[in-house]
Order: sequence, then C-alpha cells, then structure tokens
Amino acid sequence: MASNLVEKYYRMDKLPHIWCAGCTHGTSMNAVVRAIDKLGYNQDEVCIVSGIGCSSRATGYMDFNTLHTTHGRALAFATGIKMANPKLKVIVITGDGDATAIGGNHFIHACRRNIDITTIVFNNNIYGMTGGQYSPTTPTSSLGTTAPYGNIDPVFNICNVAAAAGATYVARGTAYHTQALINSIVKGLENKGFSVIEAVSDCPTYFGRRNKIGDAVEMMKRLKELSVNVKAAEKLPPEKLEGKIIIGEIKNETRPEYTDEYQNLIDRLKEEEK
Amino acid sequence: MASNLVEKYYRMDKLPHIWCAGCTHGTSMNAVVRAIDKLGYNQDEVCIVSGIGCSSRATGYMDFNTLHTTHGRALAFATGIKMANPKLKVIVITGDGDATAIGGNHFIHACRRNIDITTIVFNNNIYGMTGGQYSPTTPTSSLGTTAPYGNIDPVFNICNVAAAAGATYVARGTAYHTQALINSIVKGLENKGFSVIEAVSDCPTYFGRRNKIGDAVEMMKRLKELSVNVKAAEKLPPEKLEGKIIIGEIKNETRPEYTDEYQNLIDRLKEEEK
Amino acid sequence: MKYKEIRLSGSGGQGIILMGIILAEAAIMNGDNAIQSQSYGPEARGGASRAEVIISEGEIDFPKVRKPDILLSLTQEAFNKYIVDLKDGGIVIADDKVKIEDSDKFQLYQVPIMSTTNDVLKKPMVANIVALGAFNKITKLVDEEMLRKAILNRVPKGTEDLNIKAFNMGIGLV
Amino acid sequence: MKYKEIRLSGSGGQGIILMGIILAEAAIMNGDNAIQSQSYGPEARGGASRAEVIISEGEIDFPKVRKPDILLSLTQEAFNKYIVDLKDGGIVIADDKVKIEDSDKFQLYQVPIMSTTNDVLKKPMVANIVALGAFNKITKLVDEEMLRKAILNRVPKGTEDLNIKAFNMGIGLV
Amino acid sequence: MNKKVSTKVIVNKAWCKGCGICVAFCPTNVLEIKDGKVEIVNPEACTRCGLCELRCPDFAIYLGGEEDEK
Amino acid sequence: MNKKVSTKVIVNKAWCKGCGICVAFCPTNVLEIKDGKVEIVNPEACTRCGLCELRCPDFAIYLGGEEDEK
Amino acid sequence: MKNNVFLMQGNEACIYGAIDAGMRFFAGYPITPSTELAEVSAQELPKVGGKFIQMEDEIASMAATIGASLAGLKSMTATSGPGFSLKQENLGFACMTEIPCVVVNVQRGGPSTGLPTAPAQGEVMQSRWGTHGDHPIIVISPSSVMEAYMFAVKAFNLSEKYRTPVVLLMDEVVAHMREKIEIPDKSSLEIINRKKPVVDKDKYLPYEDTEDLIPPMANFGEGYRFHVTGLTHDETGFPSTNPANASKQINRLLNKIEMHKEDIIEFDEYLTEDAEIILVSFGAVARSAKSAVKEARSQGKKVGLFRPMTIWPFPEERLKELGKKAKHFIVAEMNMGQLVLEVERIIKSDAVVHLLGKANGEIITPDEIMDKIKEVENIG
Amino acid sequence: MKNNVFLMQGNEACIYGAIDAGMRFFAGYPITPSTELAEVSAQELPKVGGKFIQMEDEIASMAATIGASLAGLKSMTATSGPGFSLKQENLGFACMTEIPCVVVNVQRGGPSTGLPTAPAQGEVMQSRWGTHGDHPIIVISPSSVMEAYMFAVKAFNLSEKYRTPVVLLMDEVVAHMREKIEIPDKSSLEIINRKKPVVDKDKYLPYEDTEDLIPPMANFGEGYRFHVTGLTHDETGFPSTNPANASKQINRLLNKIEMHKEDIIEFDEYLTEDAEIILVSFGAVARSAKSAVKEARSQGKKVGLFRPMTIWPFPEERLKELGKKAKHFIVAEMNMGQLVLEVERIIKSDAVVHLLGKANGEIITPDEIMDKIKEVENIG
Ligand SMILES: Cc1ncc(C[n+]2csc(CCOP(=O)(O)OP(=O)(O)O)c2C)c(N)n1
Ligand SMILES: Cc1ncc(C[n+]2csc(CCOP(=O)(O)OP(=O)(O)O)c2C)c(N)n1
Ligand code: SF4
Ligand code: SF4
Ligand code: SF4
Ligand code: SF4
Ligand code: SF4
Ligand code: SF4
Ligand SMILES: [Mg+2]
Ligand SMILES: [Mg+2]
Repeated sequence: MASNLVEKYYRMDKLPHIWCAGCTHGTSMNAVVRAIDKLGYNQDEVCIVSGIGCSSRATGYMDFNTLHTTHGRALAFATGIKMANPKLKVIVITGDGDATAIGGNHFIHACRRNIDITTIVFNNNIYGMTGGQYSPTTPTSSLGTTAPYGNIDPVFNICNVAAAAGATYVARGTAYHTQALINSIVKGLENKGFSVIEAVSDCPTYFGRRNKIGDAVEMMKRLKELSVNVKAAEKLPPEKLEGKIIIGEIKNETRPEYTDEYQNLIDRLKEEEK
Repeated sequence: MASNLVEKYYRMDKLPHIWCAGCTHGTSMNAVVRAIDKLGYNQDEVCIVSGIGCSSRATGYMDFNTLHTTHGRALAFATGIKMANPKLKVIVITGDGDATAIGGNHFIHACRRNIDITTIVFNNNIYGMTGGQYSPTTPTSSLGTTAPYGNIDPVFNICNVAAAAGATYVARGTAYHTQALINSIVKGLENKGFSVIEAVSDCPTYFGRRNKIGDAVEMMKRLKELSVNVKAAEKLPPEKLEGKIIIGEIKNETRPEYTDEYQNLIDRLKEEEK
Repeated sequence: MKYKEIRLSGSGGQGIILMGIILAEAAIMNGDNAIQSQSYGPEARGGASRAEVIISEGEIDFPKVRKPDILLSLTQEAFNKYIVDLKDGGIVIADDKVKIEDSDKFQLYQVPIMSTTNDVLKKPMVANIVALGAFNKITKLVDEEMLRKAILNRVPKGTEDLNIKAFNMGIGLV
Repeated sequence: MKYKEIRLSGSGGQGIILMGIILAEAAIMNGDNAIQSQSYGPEARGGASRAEVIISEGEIDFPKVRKPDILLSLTQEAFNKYIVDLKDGGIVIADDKVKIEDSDKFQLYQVPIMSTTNDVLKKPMVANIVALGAFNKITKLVDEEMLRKAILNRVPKGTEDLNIKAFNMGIGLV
Repeated sequence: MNKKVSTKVIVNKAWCKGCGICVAFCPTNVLEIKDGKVEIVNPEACTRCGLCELRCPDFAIYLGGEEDEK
Repeated sequence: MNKKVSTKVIVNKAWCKGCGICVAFCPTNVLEIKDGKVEIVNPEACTRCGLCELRCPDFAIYLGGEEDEK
Repeated sequence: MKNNVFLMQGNEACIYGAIDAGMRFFAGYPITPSTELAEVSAQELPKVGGKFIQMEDEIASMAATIGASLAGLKSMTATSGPGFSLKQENLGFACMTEIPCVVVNVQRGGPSTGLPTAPAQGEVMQSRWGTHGDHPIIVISPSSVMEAYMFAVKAFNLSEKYRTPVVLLMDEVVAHMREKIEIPDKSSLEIINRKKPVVDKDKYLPYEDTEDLIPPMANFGEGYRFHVTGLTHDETGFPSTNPANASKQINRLLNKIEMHKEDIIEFDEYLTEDAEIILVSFGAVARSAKSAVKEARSQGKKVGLFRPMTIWPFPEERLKELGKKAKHFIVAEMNMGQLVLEVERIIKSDAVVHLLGKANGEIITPDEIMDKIKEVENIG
Repeated sequence: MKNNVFLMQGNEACIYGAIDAGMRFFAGYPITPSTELAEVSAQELPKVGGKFIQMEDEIASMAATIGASLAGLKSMTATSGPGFSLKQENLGFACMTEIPCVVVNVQRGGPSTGLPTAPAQGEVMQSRWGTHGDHPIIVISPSSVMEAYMFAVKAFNLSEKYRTPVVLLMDEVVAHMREKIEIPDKSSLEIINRKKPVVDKDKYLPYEDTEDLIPPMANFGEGYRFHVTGLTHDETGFPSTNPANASKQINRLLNKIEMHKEDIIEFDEYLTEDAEIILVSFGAVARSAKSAVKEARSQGKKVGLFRPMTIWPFPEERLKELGKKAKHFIVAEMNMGQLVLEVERIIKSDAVVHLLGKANGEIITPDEIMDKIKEVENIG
C-alpha cells in the first residue's frame, strides 16, 4: 500500500527502510525521486551511486541502476560510469561524512572537472551509521560520541567549498522545505555539469538526542527556524547569519562539461585521421 | 663555498641539489629559508614536512627536523606532529600534485581546522617527478605526457579553494617575485592558524619544454608578465584576468587555532577535576 | 558448578543492554565470572533487541550463549524471535501481555512488568530495572545487594532513587 | 653465435637512449634479437647517461648487460663511469676528446664525433646519430640499410635528412 | 491515466514509525499519533495540501484516489 | 658579527647549472654564461642589488664579504 | 622486419595488448615505473573511441575503473607499490561485487617509497592478500615484452570470463626494457567477453548461483536495474546478513576460481624432467634463471626451471609432482622471501626448499643463481 | 568487588591499557566495530593531557599517528577491515622509517564492506602482507578483555622497544563483549620506552646499525635535526640507491624482528603434551577451542590447544616441535583458511593439517570443533 510514485520508483519488497523514526533521509530520498519524476527520466537510464552511511543506504531502495560503493568513493565510481556511458543520468547520494570527510578529495575534483553528475549530500551534521561521531559539518561546540566535551572542530560550508572548487550548480535545501529541495534537485539535474545540492537533514537518534534538541518534530522545527533564504541573507549583516542555514541557489553558471570535452577530443582525432 | 645563509640552514653535504637547471624549486626553497631566517626561529624548533615530488625533495636539503612522507600526506603527518608538540613551528613544503591531487582532502581539512601550520605549495603546474603528466593546476589545453592532445581538465585555483575551506592566511607569489614571496611566507608563519602560500614555479624540463615556452629564462619572464597584483586585479574586468597569475595576499583573517582549542579543553577538564 | 546462559530481550530502546550489563556486573561483584554480549547491526536498530549474559563460578571459555537457560522477554516480538533455542526445561520470564503457547516445554513465569512500569511508576524507561527485580527474584542468580550496587553504578546520575524503587517493585511482582 | 653486449654512454640530453633504441630496432629488422634498457631515476637526471643494448642471433634470456663487449662514450665523465666492467679485450669507441689511459686492456677507437657534429654539422643534437654511424662502421653489428630505416622510423618528423646526413658523416669518420 | 481521481489522505500503518512529523506540520490538524502510529482523526479538515506526504520520511502517508488503492 | 664586511658578488661554479636566470635578470648586465656556467664579466657594474642571489635556484651566486669566503 | 614486428617497451606492449583485448577505459594516476601505461593509454585510447582519465589519486582510479566496467567498458588501471597499497580497499570491492577489471602493478623497490626506479618483486603476497577479508583473485606475471602484450589480453579474458579483477604483476625490468615483439593478427586472438544474462529483465539475478559459479553480468543502462553493493549480499544483489547465505556466497566467490583452476593456471617448464635441482622464478628473474639453467646444464648439472606464469592461484599440483622428483628447489625472487613460503607449503618434506632472495634494487643475475646452485649441490 | 575489578568491553580495556602504557595520542576515524576505541580515547585522553583527533579518513589517521610518535608521544590508531586496507601505505612508511606506533584492527566480516557488525578473522594474512614490499611487522591477538588490556600494553612496549609498528589484531567478539577485568597495579606494569641516543647531537645516526639492530630514536624537537624518509636510506637517514646499502638496510629491518623473536613471541598451550590432535586457534575462537578441548578430554580424546598470541612472527619453532608429536592439527579460524597456510608450511609432512574455516558472520562454536575432531579421528 503506497502511492503511485512510491510504487513506481522504489523496490517495494525492500520497504519499509531501515532508517530510524523521524530520520529525514527518507524525506530527502523521496525528494530525489520526485525530481526524477518531474523530469520524466526513464528509470533504466538513471544510475544512482552512493557511498557508505545511513544516507548512502538510499540506493538499496530506489529502483534504478544502483551502486552502493565504499565509504567516500561514490563520486569516483560515478565518474567512471559517466565517462563510460555519458548517456546515463548519474546521480550521487551521499552523507556529510561520506562526501566531505573521507570523500572530500573526490568531491572537490568532481567539482573541478564539471562532470555531469548531480550530487545530493544528505547533511545531518553527524556520522549516523557509526553511532554519532562528529563530522566535518557538526557545529562547533556540539556533542558527539567522539566529542564528549563539545566539538572543537570548525565546520565546512559544503556549498562554498563546492563553488570554489568549480561546481557549476550549487544549492542548499532542507528536509523541511521539501518542495524547494525538489526544485533545486530538478535544476541540478538539468544543469549540464557538476551539481551539488546540500540537503540539510535530521538525525534525531544521534545528533538530536545527544545535543538535547528534542525529537524529530523539534528538529524539523529547528530546520524551519534556522533557515534564511539566500536572497534575504544577502541583505543581512554577518552576525545575523551566524548559525543560520542559508537556503536556495548559491551558484548557477555554465562551463564546458567534462564528458563533452572528451567526446570533442575523440571527434577531433577522428577528423584528423581522415 | 656558499653564503652564510646557505651554510647555516642547509645540509651542505647534500648540495648541489638534484633539481634540473633552471627549476625554480631551489628559488622557492630558499625563500622559505629566508623567511625563517627573518623570523629568527631556532632550527631545532622548526619542523619541515613534505610529501613526494621534486618539490617535496626540499626537506632533504634543509637543516631542520625534516620529514619526507608519502605522496599527498604531508599535512596529515604534520597535523600529528603539531598536535603532539605545539611548540614546534611546523612548515609543509609540497607540490601542486602532492597538495591538490592526491593530497587534496588533507589540504582542505587542514584549512578547515585552522591548525597552526604554514604550507608552501610549489606550484609548477605539472607532475615534475614522474615526468610531466598534467596536474590539477595544469592550464586547460596545455600539453602533458598524459594530455598528448591538450589537457581538457579545468584547473583548481589553489588559493580560492584554501580560502573557502577555511585557511586563515592565503597568499600567492612567484619565483620571480622572490622578495614578495619571502614576505608572504613570513606573514604566513606569523599567522597563528593555517596558512597557505602558493609559490608559482617553473618546471622548464617538462612543462616548459613540452609546451614550447622556452628555457628557464623565458619561463621566468612569463611569470613576470602574467602576474597581476591582487589590488590591481580587483579593478580589472574578468576578461582581462584570464590566464593571469594574481599575486599578493588573498585572505588574512583571525579564527581560533586548533591546538590552542585542544589545550583549552585539557585545561578545562583539569579545572573541573579540582 | 553454576553456569547459566541468559538471554534478555525486548524492543529497541527498552534498555535491554543496560540490563545485561548490570546483571553481569553484579555477578562479578558477587565473585562469579560473567560475560555480557549483544547484537549489533541492523538487527540492533529498532525491532527486537537482545542482550546475553553468561554467569559462571568457573572460567567462561566460549563467550556466546548457545542454548539459554533463561529467557526474559518484554515483548511478543522478542519472545517469538528468541524462544527458539531455549534449553529444554529452561526458564521463561515474560511480560504478562506476551501470549505464549506450548508452555509445557519450559518453566514459565509471566509478570506484569510493563503495566506496572507504565501504570504505577509511569516511567516507561525503567521497565528494564523492574524486569531485573523480577528476574532475580525468580532466578536468584546474584545477590540482591550486589544488583542494587550495580544499578547505582550504571544508571544516569539523578535517577538512582527511581531505579532502586523500580528494582524493588520488580522484586515485589513475583 | 652472435651475442653482443653494448653500452652507449654520454651526458643527459645527448640522445643516448634514442641511439640505443635505433640500434636495437635495426638489429631486429636484421632478423636478430635485441633488448634495449636504460637507467632511470636520479641517475638519469643530468650527469652521465647510458643505454644498453644486447644483440643476439639466439634467444636473449638475461636482459641486462653484464660485461659489455663494446662501450661507446661521448664524454669523459661517461667513460670514467662506465668503463669499469668492460669485457677483457672489449671494444671502446670514444670521442676523441676523451682522455684514456690503460688502453692496452681493450681495442680503442677514438673518433672526432663531437667536434664534427658541432663544427661541421653545427647541430649538436645529432651527435648520437653521428656516433651511431661510427659505431656501426667499426662493429658492423647490423646492416647499414637497416640502421638507416630505423633512424627514419624514430627521429622527429622533418629531421630525416639531417639525421641521415649525420649518420653518413659518422660512417665517414672511421 | 486521463481519468481524474478523487484523492484523499491514506495511511500505511505498517510503514509508519510514529515520528509525528506529519502531525506537527499538518496545517489543519488532521492527524494524531496513537499507539505509536499516525491516525487520521479529522479527515474533513484535510485540504489535500500534500505536505504530510512530502515530509513523511517513511512514505506512510499519501494522497491517493480509490483507483490507486486496488 | 658586528663587523661590517664589504660584500661582492661571488660565484660557486661547482653548483651553477648555467640556467641563465641570474644573467637575464641582472639589472646591470654584470653576468654572462660561458661554457655552461655563469661568469662575472662586468664586476664594476654590479650594484649589489642581490637579485641574482635571490633568484638563483642553485645558491651558486651570492653577495659575500671576504670573511665569508674562508 | 615484418610489419607486425616491433621493438617495444613492456609497458607499451601491455597497453597495446589491452586495447586489442577490447580495453576502452583506463583510469590512472602516474607513478614510476608504471607511468607509461597511463601515457600510452592517454595517447591511444581516444583514437579508438576509448576513454582515458587521470584521476586525483589511486583510490579514485580504482573506483572509476570499476564504475566504467559496470557501465560496460573493459577497464584497466595501473600503478606501482604505493599506489597498489592504496587501491586495495576498492580492489576488494571489485572482488566482492564481481566486476571485471585489470589492475597492473609494476613492482618497484619497497617497502614504502623505497627505490622508486629500481626493480623488485615485493608484492607477491600483497597481490594475494592486500585487501581485507577472504577474496578471490587472479595474478599473472609476464617475463618478456611479448608476454606483457599476451598477458594483458589474457588478463582481460580471465577477468571477463570469471567476473573478477585480475592483477597483472609486472616488474620494472619487463616494464621498461625494449624487446622484439610480434603483434599477433587480431583474428588469431581469442577475446572473451562477459557472459550476459538471457533471462527476462525482471528475473535477472546478478549473483545467481549458476553451475559454473559465474553469474551472468548485465551492464548498467541495459535495462536490468539491479543493485550492486560491497555488503555481503544474496543472489539478488541486495544485502543479507543471513549466515547461511553468507557462507554460500563466500564459498561461491572462492570456488569460482578454485573450480576453474585448470583453465586459469599457466606455467612453463624448462628441463625439469630429470632435474635434481629445480629453480622456481617468475617475471624478469625467470630469464636469469633460464640463463643459469643453460649454464648449469653446460656444466653437466641437472638443473631445471619451473616458471609460474599464473602466480595466484599458484600451480600447486604440478609443483607437488615435481617435488616428488627433484631433491632441491631454489626459489629465486627479487624480494626477501615470499613465493618461497608457498613453495615450502606445497613441497612439504618431499624436497628441500631454498631461497635466493634479493631486494636491493638490482635484478638477480645468472651468476648469483649459479652460486646458489653450487651451494645447494654441496649440501647434496 | 575489588576496586580494580571491572566489567568492561574489550575495546574499552584496550584503551585503558594503552593509556596505562603511556599512550598520549590517538588519531582515528570511526568504523564499526572499532569505533569505541576512538570514543573512549576522545573521552579519556584529554583528562591525562593527551590528545585525540578525529581525522578526515584512515589514511590521515595513520599519518597523524606516525607524526605524533615522531614528535615524541606514544601513539595509536584503530580501525576495521576497510580502514585497515586504507592504512596500508602509511603503515609501510612506519615500518620503513622505524617509527613506533600501534594500529588496532578490529576484524569484521569481509571482504569489502561485508558484514560490518559481525565477527571475523579475515586479516591474518593482510596484517602481515598488506603493504607493498618486504617489511617487518609484529601482530598480536588477544582472546579476552583482560588480554585486550594487557596486549595494548605489550603492543606499545614492543613497538617502542623495536621501533616498529605493532598491529593489535582483535576480532568483533573480543572487542564488543563485556567481561571481568582486573586492572593491574601500575607499578607492576613493565613499561618500555624508546631507546634514546646518547651520542653528541651532530654524531647521531637515526638508522645506526647497532648490535641489537635497533637504532636509538630521537624525537623531533630534541635538537637532533635528522631527516626521515620513506625512500631507501642509509644510517644517516638520507636517501641512498646504493645496492649494498639497500641490502644492509632491508636485512637489518627484517632481522631486528627475527633476531628478537624469542622476546617477541608469546603463545599459550593447553593439554598439548600428550595430544594426538592439536587445535590451533587465536582470538575469540581460541575460547571455543579451549571449550572443545575440555569437552573432548571429558570424552577421553587426546586433544590439546596451541594458541599463538603473537601471530607474526609466528611461533614457528614450538609448533614444529609439536608437529613431531601430534598426528593431526586442526586450525580453526573465522576465515576461509589463512593461518592454516602458515601451519601447513611449518608442519610439512610431519602431521596432517586440517582447516576448520568459517566466514559467515558467526563465531566458530565448540560443537563445530567437536564435529571436526570426530571427522579427523575417523581418518585416524
Ligand atoms: C573506509 C571506511 N571507513 C569508515 C567506515 C565506517 N563508516 C560507515 S558510515 C560512516 C559515516 C557516515 O556518515 P555520513 O556520510 O554523514 O552518513 P550518515 O550515516 O550520517 O547518513 C563511517 C565513518 C567505513 N565503512 N569505511
Ligand atoms: C601513492 C603515490 N602515488 C604516486 C606517486 C608518484 N608520484 C611521485 S611525485 C608525483 C607527482 C608530484 O607532483 P608535484 O607534487 O606537483 O611535484 P613536482 O614534482 O611537480 O615538484 C607522483 C604522481 C607516489 N610516489 N606515490
Ligand atoms: S542513525 Fe541517524 S542518520 Fe542513521 S537512520 Fe537513524 S536517524 Fe537516520
Ligand atoms: S623535472 Fe621539473 S620540477 Fe622536477 S627538478 Fe626538473 S624542472 Fe624541477
Ligand atoms: S494533506 Fe495537508 S491537510 Fe491533509 S493531512 Fe496532509 S498535511 Fe494535513
Ligand atoms: S510522518 Fe510518516 S512516519 Fe512519521 S508519523 Fe507521519 S506517517 Fe508516520
Ligand atoms: S641562476 Fe644560478 S644556476 Fe642559474 S646561471 Fe645563474 S648562478 Fe648559475
Ligand atoms: S647583485 Fe644585482 S647587479 Fe650584482 S650581479 Fe647580482 S643581480 Fe647583477
Ligand atoms: Mg551524516
Ligand atoms: Mg608540480
């Protein structure tokens, strides 16, 4: 018993999924599916790649060509897939740990190449799968099992790093602002180049509980309260933005795409051959 | 037979070094030494760490505590050293390949942590040591042994990535503008936090020869011609900056330093113990 | 020589593992040997949860429970899942809401653990400690005082009184 | 059965390795077996450079030169470094500027390779091909035509005539 | 499918984990948690806005028509 | 060392690789490459600006006093 | 010179062989002495419509190689010691998910950065055991430039046939020397492609327990929409923690190599029939050994050579037979004793096993082997 | 309960042992089932003035661990299968540069992501051969929570004494179970610290060829100003490609372990004296084996247990002796056959070696061992 959308795009025998009650990974996964549905892609032409983490378990549920790789390496696998068959729409689903801790290098290099892959980072500010250690996006002073006295680590701004490294479409959404998130993913998919959509998410089990934020509902409320649209943010002084989640489109630019450029090279050599 | 400076700071029995004629790694290494000399650091308190590459061979010549690590990992080793003994002045010498290809992840995370390490990237836009393959900073369309038809890869702007990832002092210099480079390194060393100085360098043997730029002298002239000071650059339209090397101070900011923060934690626990 | 294999079970979040730890720790305070282990992984997330304890006067070589002498179950799901390999003639201690058939194969004790916890104490999170009281009253595996000590050792600061009350109430249920 | 170990040497940048490749390739065109190898690493950067070739009518098992039958040296440094393990009674072909003592232990040919290249051809980069001409005139290891073919095969486009001229000039020096 | 179907909010209790997200953010208080699962307590108030479906992490609540329920 | 020494440009031929950088950028054309090594051909013109020393990749040219040459 | 005869470097030959075997994707990261493999790929692949990509490191190269294979291209990556260590995690992923690919390791002096430009054979054991957990692997090692070409073809064939990564274990000597090679006529080359599913798309089991233990493989994008994971999975490809299934899968994984050992294993023998002393060597050292055998025979010594071309699975049965005949085995390898451990294990007490190990950056010479032969003769 | 007796998890005990041995630096990256090692370190280290850092990945963790040791702190990192694969390159660097450190690998089901929460012993061979090139290594494996503590102490002691990385090879069972542990009085613990140089600072040879083959080690910042490189180096620490030197160094590196084998190797025996069948097991499985021995003896079967606590270097000599006495060896391990290869190599034809391997996410039970014993008895 499920919606048409769910029946069409999910592997029904794998549901319900393993995520905890109130974990918004489900919400974000569904946002990806809705974006795909909006664009009317053929499921056979879509390939979804993930790393390791709670978030990365998404691929097991989604009825496409799915690849659940090693921790942090999804983008490197995806790069091989896209190079080999540029016709495939390649999507990467990853977590904050997967994408920006162990996977940080592949992340910035995929940005640099501007290869036509859309990456959605389910950023719950924690390593969920391994039980709540702080991640590179865990706010400073928060608690994690490896930060029992409060995290001293400064955080990455995923979108800013992606933009500086060369991604051509960059946006941030939240699980609360689901419709806006879907729209951003649609735009990311439409962008011919490397797109990053940071989906700010909730891990009530580890982040929420340990940091005494409350349950899933409280965490969702927090997403709502902390979010400021990028347009509005531009008009605010930095002190007013501290601790805020800036949502909306951060970057949208056009640059040559990597597999196109490679095809041009092949064509050029063929031309010269003649 | 060498200058006082050289005799004091180098391992004389290891000179002359293995670098090719006209390779500016020697110039940049000496800029590091001059900066150290300016600050009057005690050699015993300075630790210089490098990865693998022609540039990374620098550590073998410099008379300090020197560590020549594995390819790309210098910053991770250096982080352990600095954490273990924050009194050491830790300097990392690395190449464009070492720092931004295989070492990219350690690079952005060191930036994020703002750990008090000064990193000088000898950026010659090529993998010199392995014979001239393109690197993440090789200009698009240039030739390299792995880009026999012209490189299709877009490039990293090392300084911009470092700034976005959180480095607190970021500057760019060239081997031609030696005095300015020395000054930048001095400022980087003085910054209590993570500092990145990109030293744009020449590899006449592989980059210069293959790309028909000419000999070492021609390459140096090119450094001179292509460079634009950051202040002047701000006033120029983007098209005028294409292919230019923007030199000078890119970022200079103050944020809590990582080993300080850790010491604060230790002190706090000691306090609570009482 | 005493050698008992115990399986404690319930649903995720009921504090089953803490219960196992307290039991094992009390056994050690008692001068016995004890090993506690639990299941990790997807199995440990939601659904049925279990902790296993072996208590022995002698050395414990094999560290896992093979055929439990005693099964404690707070939920139907847990009971159904973990009853399978109970030793013939073993002891089952279950919440009184758990429906049990074929009870001739084991010694059954049904105790109103959940209802007492929820209705009387109104603190669902101490169901594990209530259960521990009942468990030990039935099995007499460890000294009651040691269990109290172990409870105080392991429960969060500020909840000591509540937990001791829960423990005593559990004892009272049998 | 022919089995010759040859070491070609000079300074980095003189095209010693290309010379080895051409020689080996010509030998193969000749119907012989040949192996060419060279030194990599710091040794290969600046300073003396060497290429080694083995030419044999039969199978070549061990692929490295053990005791060269023939040493060709374009520079003093290379000669000093690589003379050490020449086979007793072997052949040395050296530029005439190279100072050689103890020449009774080998057959010595000194040829004005560098001066001819620099002063007559005025193209220092073809010293290797001049040397090859002289080398083969002395050793007669491969058919001259095959060497010409191999040269044409391997030198950069547009330099064919210059190189053939250099080769012929080398032959003429002996 | 060109047949317009009347949609209504449907719950799949088997999948519902009782997180309460749909309940908290339903603009018209249609929903409630009972015994750890969602329940439609106020169906008339439902505006079919679809927010519950959009946010439910477990696909356990959605707008569907009779045709969809087969 | 509080003794002021008269500095002059000194060459260490053993280390010089003849790259020509010092030659090209000496403001007063003091230097030349001969036989693959640098040579001071015009010492009087030297302004002791130190640019050659700063840029030489091989530490083969520098300003030093007699004291330094020991 | 026939126009299919060339003077070629081992590394070059390897790529030409690979391309002739159908390689259309190469992801690499430069490292001496394997770099030419990347360079020649960058030059040749786009000419045949194939793709070369230089990744940010070796981990990414291994990952991209696997990804490209899953998307349907025969794929290769190449590296040397330090990079081979970095590839291990993802190499294990390829073993587990049964995605064909070829990994070349051109061995150089180790450990660590070691002697980057010098030859060694220090990864005999690592190529078998470098990744965590039990896993199947095939490792083959060429001794000549011609074999570098042929073994590249063979590597792809085995990889496609058995759905497993194949390690082409070269050494710096074979990789860098130039030698005569006769490129075979393409029509004479046997080229094997992965077995494709024949069932309906919705019935496809990507890890089916077939009789030959090798499940058919669909490529992404062909309409099968399956799931691939490095977690222990069942026949459907989805994760399973069921112990019975886990047993079944790990057994199939290992047995798919074990069962086809005869097809996989290749070795070479030279004058072993009557040999009292048998040399065991592979790669470049086997050439020194052959030279030593000739020398020894010329002195009337009964010496022979056993050359495993397939290193793993090791040609155990044949060596065991030889163990019953010969008195002594000398394992000559450019390391401090690796293959010798396997030889000792197989020979048991049947004969005496000796090691001639060397790891100083120089190839073992025929003379050194002759000395060892004499030493062994003296033992009797 | 005495106040030094606790119920503790293996992972916890390991860190308490490490801290008591002097560990003051831990760099990690979480991975099941090793994560508690990082968590307890994060909690305990700052209390004693030590440092914990969560790095961006396992490669960085290994690097930081080595760096911190070189700067003078006793350092540890911990991981499980996939992370252990990633650490291999830098682990080899530590071997080559002789920088002491302890690497814990809590084994879980492999290969690849495998069965992340299930026990296994799949890295017996990888812990010996996982990095490229020949290298020295010490690997020890505890069977109980008490040993997790003691072996952490031992690991640091061996590491400091021999200037080498030590791998503490745990398994999920020992890591996660809670058991009684009696923390020894600190004054009773032997704590070994690295040997410091006694020569003048300008005479210091960081890789001196000393009689005991272990060069004294200065820390960075103590005024010695030496150079450390993963390139093959000479006694001074500077790179050298000289073959004679390379031979000397690699030999010293390997012999420093070989020479001190007796001091390093520890093993345990249970009723082996008259045993006809000897079980060989380590880690958690050794407990199953011991249980099986008791059971077998109670049935009058002459069965004993040989438990290597030091896995590498393997207690070869003692096993060889036992091989002359017993008829059968059963190697029970939670993998598909790894240690058994070493046992076969050592036992040769002296006895019959059998494998009881299992890699399905469950520990081998005493019953399964009993079944195997019966099977072997039937062979006779
Ligand atoms: C090489 C490797 N290192 C570590 C792990 C353990 N691990 C699994 S998931 C994970 C973190 C996941 O965090 P994130 O990507 O944020 O996903 P989340 O679970 O929070 O959705 C870690 C560290 C692993 N599987 N492999
Ligand atoms: C793990 C590993 N991969 C690859 C290499 C080979 N390698 C050595 S140096 C180098 C590139 C160096 O480039 P860069 O850092 O720019 O230094 P440069 O030589 O240009 O100064 C590479 C790829 C290696 N030593 N280790
Ligand atoms: S642990 Fe956190 S991230 Fe993982 S499923 Fe639970 S709530 Fe989601
Ligand atoms: S190869 Fe390039 S980078 Fe390396 S020493 Fe020569 S000029 Fe410098
Ligand atoms: S559709 Fe809208 S109004 Fe109706 S139940 Fe859902 S959230 Fe409430
Ligand atoms: S949001 Fe979904 S899972 Fe949560 S209570 Fe509502 S229906 Fe249940
Ligand atoms: S710059 Fe230095 S190396 Fe170059 S020519 Fe001048 S003195 Fe010689
Ligand atoms: S000091 Fe200045 S003027 Fe004198 S030689 Fe050097 S560059 Fe020329
Ligand atoms: Mg996360
Ligand atoms: Mg470079």
